[in-house]
Amino acid sequence: GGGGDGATAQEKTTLTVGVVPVPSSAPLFIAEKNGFFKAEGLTVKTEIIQAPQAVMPKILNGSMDAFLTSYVSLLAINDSGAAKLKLFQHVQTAAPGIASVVVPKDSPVKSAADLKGKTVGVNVLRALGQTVTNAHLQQAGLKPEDVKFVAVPFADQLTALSTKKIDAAWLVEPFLSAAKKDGAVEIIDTTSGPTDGLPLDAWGVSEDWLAKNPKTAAAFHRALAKAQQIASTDREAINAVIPTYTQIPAETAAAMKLGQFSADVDKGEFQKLADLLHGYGYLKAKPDVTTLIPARIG
Amino acid sequence: MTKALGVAGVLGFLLLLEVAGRTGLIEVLPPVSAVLVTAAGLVVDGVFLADVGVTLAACATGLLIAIVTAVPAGLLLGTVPAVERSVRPLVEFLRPIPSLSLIPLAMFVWTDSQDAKTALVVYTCSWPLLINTMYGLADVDPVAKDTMRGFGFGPLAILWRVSLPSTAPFIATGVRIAVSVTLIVAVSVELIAGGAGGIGTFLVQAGSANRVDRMLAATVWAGAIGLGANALFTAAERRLFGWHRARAGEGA
Amino acid sequence: MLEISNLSHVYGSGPSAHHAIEGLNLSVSEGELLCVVGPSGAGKSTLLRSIAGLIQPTGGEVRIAGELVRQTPDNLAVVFQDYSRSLFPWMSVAENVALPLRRKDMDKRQRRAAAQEALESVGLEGAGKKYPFQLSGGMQQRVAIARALAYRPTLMLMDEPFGSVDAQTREDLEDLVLQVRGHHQMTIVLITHDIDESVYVGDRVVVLSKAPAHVVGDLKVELPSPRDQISTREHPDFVHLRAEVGRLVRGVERTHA
Amino acid sequence: MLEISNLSHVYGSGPSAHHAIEGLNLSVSEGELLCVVGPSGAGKSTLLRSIAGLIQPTGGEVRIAGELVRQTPDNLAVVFQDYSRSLFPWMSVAENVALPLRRKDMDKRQRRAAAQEALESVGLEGAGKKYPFQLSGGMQQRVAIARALAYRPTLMLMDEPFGSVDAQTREDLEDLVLQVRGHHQMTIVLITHDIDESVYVGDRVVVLSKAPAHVVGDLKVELPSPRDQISTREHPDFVHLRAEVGRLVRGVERTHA
Amino acid sequence: MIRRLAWYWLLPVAAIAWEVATRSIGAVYFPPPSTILARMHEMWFAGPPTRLFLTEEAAGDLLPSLGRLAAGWAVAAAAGVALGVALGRSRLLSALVEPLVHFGRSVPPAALLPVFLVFFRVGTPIQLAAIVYGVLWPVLINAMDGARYVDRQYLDTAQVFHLRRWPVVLAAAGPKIFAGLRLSVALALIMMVISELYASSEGIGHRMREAEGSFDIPAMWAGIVLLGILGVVLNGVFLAVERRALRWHRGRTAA
Ligand SMILES: Nc1ncnc2c1ncn2[C@@H]1O[C@H](COP(=O)(O)OP(=O)(O)OP(=O)(O)O)[C@@H](O)[C@H]1O
Ligand SMILES: Nc1ncnc2c1ncn2[C@@H]1O[C@H](COP(=O)(O)OP(=O)(O)OP(=O)(O)O)[C@@H](O)[C@H]1O
Ligand SMILES: [Mg+2]
Ligand SMILES: [Mg+2]
Repeated sequence: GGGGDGATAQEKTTLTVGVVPVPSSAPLFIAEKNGFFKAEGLTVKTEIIQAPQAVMPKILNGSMDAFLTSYVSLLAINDSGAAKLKLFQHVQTAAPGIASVVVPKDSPVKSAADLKGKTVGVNVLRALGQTVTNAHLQQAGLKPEDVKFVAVPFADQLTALSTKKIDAAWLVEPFLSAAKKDGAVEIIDTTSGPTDGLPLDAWGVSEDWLAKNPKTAAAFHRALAKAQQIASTDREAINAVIPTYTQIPAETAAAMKLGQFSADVDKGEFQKLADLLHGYGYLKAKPDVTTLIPARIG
Repeated sequence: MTKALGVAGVLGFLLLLEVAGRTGLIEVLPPVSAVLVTAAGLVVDGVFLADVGVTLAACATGLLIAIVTAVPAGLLLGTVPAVERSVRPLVEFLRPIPSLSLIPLAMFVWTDSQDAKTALVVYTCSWPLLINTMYGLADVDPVAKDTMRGFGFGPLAILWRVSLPSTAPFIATGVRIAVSVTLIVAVSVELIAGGAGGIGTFLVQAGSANRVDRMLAATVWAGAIGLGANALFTAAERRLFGWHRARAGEGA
Repeated sequence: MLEISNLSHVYGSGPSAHHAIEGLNLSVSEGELLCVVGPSGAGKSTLLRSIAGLIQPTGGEVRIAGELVRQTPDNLAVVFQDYSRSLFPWMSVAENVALPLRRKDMDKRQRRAAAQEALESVGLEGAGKKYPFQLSGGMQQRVAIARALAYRPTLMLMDEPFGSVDAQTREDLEDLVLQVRGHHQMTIVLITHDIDESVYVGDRVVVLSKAPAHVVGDLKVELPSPRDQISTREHPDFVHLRAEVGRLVRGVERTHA
Repeated sequence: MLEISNLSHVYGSGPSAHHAIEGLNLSVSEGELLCVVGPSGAGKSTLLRSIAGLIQPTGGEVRIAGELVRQTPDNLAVVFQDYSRSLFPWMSVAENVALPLRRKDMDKRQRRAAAQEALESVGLEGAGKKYPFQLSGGMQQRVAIARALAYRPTLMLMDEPFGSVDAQTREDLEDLVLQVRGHHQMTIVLITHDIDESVYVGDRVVVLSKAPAHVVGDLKVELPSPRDQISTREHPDFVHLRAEVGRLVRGVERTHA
Repeated sequence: MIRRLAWYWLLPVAAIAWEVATRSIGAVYFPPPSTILARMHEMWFAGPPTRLFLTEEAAGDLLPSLGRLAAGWAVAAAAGVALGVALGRSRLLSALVEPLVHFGRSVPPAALLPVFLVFFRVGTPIQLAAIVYGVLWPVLINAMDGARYVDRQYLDTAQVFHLRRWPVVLAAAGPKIFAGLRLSVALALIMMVISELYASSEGIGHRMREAEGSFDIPAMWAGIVLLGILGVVLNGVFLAVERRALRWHRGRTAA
């Protein structure tokens, strides 16, 4: 990175980035910790967000530059036509054992097939959880309509589950381990089999922003990519930053099962995800994912 | 005496919860004692204190703006029937719109998250102030108003010297309702839209990390802050409206 | 000074309408002290509220110094029958008395002094700092009187101002009103139920009929001035007038009852 | 029936404390009609509130039929000085009067009839359906009297019950009270500022001093029964007693003023 | 009737101004009212005449929501008035419980979800609980303040005649209680929406959340406008009831 000369020509040097307080945001903090942003002449401010949908107004009015997003949200937002988003930097790919459907201790539900007519909690409706669960339900011979999905924040699902206020829950780490420790039984590993290797999350920006700030984008991307490189090879680096921006204690962070951090997204898997979403009717149009990936940044 | 009873009430409630937790009635949540220990720990947590500061700043500014706009508006609506009848449908149209549904709009209009939050606080806590002011005005003793008119005071003087003071207890109730509303709105907005800090973002962080004890501890603090604010406003009310208490047969 | 012609007032409308006053004519000249007596529920307070511009007559008109009363005229003071509710509970007694003086060209010190003086004149020198609810009924009534007196209006309307005070205080207050009237050019309309009182303080006594009220008697009181509680009440004219007013009042009661 | 011994009442505490009553002794026997007179602000209403158990005396005690008054005793009715605020504005006049009768063993029809009868006795037969604010001051006061009368208490406390009505109505009400007292065994304590009235209706007249109140005079009224507005008032004993009470009241005013 | 409707002139005027403003500015988040109305029609009111023009979606969204609203409001209003009056009149009770009340009402209902989840099943029960919890407080506080400061003369009168205190306290506190209830009607609508944000699969709030998530901004606005209309209607009903209940009050205080 040629930080010094870039800085003088950059469109803006202070960026506001929406981060979700989960391990996927780690690369940004690795970059910050290692001074990659500073080297590019950038100052990065973070705001905690839950999901990009909630901060779309900020992205549209230009008060937020980039944000961590799931691929599902990225597709959904583009599909809605409210904004044109671009994939800026891939972060994490699914690996078996990081997201599962679980049921309470002595639940009569033993397998995917038993879920017929039951209530399943997911964090957000018509998103990743519902999509990957549907894929497995179909494998077990059920239709998506056979199960009633309700939206409950992850943390609250544990309570709902152990007091049997819902029949099953789709959980990710660290909630999954906590549920299992509590006696919950995993009935579907939703990131294995047909859904193994799906892309999970990434940094996103708006097309507009990319067009208006090519130099800044390039500088920001260089820094992020460098950190992504570290994250994909050095688990310790991730463990070290997690407690700095989340409330996950260091021991838990070290013990958490994570997906694959890699430099680039597998376009085939990305398209597969898009097709699944479209197949369940969560997207109106069948997207071509290559249009979401910018040819080059900067 | 009253304070001791209040403390006893709170302690009794906590004890009840603790027993319920220990005996397995609500085993899934961390026991009250654990939550309280965590809550106590947060007092020395600089990050949490900063979050509290961010939330309170939005609450205080929002409440202030709401008071200086909604109370005069209530006075206007309460004294000029024609205005009231014309504006009422609009007010009733706006009131039931949840501030949470307006978050996207506020964030679109105000580029700064804190400003957007403050705007939503103003929007929400204006209603109790407005409504209570209007009902207070309807409760003013007509003999008192006639007395002022008899001395030739104009409508404004009557408003200022009779209607306002005798409406004051109603307004005070409105303010006390509004105080906790500000807190609820600010935290909820942070919870949904996030931001650079605040009790709500703290809750988001704790939630994403599955730290239920910290979530509950922060919730306890939200309640405690509301309790403190109420005590503050009640004390102010006592000072300002001593006449009201003394004249009325206060609860025996 | 005050001209009331063909005044009518109807409360409510439709079948439940209540005719409180009907076709009442009355005029009061400058500086006069007019006493109004009449049965309970006749319409005396209604008449007073019409003069004060607090209600709009449904018929006829009220003129003060030639001008039609639409709003409350200037330089008017009213002592309400319901005195306890006409004192502001959020103000101390002294503040209550000083309040109307804000309309006068007085600074704070002057207002306070005037209030204190008025309170003294009604025998409440020590009560200024108290709140109205801390006073007895009679004391509250005297505060209301003090407030009106301190204001030094050109027209003063008093609705049973001495109903709640003891006999001795009542006499003192009657004399106080006479004395204030003498010092400061003031026209006074005083409603009372006490026939003796009406003759003692009045320059003229008007007797109203039962509702709907109109004037059934109008007597000029020509007793020597200054009046005095002992000698005036012993004056043969006083005894005669009192009997006359009494007859009129009783006549009203009989004919309509 | 009623025994008051060494009663004291202090409002507030500290330097602003106000001694309203101090060391007051009084006893009223069954069926007696006691009139209490005394200067404005003496402590008459305070005394009445102590008897009714509305305030706890700060010293001494009140006993009714031998029992210490801690709470409001049964079969008691009060006509408050501040009558306008003692009527419930959310009820019609008839409902106001009928309300206390719920405690009696009466069905709805009986209650309504009793209320109507009481209203008639005070000359308000047509006002039952109205709300209190639709009545004149004197009419409101009569509603309060009607409410107390309809209740038929064994002890009735009246605080200046006739202060707002005209002379004729006042006489009628005085006679009404005397008549009701005769029919239904009733003990009555009546506070008044009218010295003539106290002698006319009372079996006994008690004169209170200025605050802190205590008894400075206690006169038995022995006038022929039944009393009559014309002949009783012309009776030499009446004239004598009236002068006596007047002297006592004036004496109080002078010595303490 | 016509005269009363005439007072609603401000609504169409505001709508037209809004239309003009949004059309000229053209911001994504502010679609013109005509677009919103078209969307509302399409979503809810394009049904067959046999079903009062309600679409299936309307029946599925509006009816459960309104049912919960009514039930939740009724429970909260009754409990709020009863508790508030009790707290206002009993010094002991208020000393014991008031701190908890002020604590409780400052806690955001959203943050209490985990606690609710312990006691109520996901779906209607938990939503009802959330509505009751949110609506309770203003009713309670107003009733408490109203009951606490009842004119002493009324109480003395009641005491002397050994009347039950409650009716007197309730009536005297009536204006303040109604202020709280009026606040609570709109609040119940709000809580209805909030309660459907989480753990629900139907209802107006759920639909609004969905619209927001999929950036169907006209649909989001459709929800907002529908809430507004419901607010106007419910308030009209409320005022009619209040006019009867506080008839004495209006007559007395109308100068
Ligand atoms: N709530 C109160 N707080 C303090 N002082 C009071 C209170 N009520 C009455 N007082 C004082 O106690 C004294 C006696 O009052 P009370 O009402 O008994 O007088 P009263 O004899 O009934 O007079 P009146 O004839 O004017 O009605 C008065 O001086 C009054 O100022
Ligand atoms: N607000 C009102 N609404 C309806 N009727 C009313 C209203 N105010 C007074 N009235 C009626 O008008 C009549 C006259 O009332 P007003 O108060 O003038 O009588 P008053 O002569 O002052 O009697 P009092 O000597 O008893 O005070 C009464 O019969 C009363 O019932
Ligand atoms: Mg009158
Ligand atoms: Mg008294």
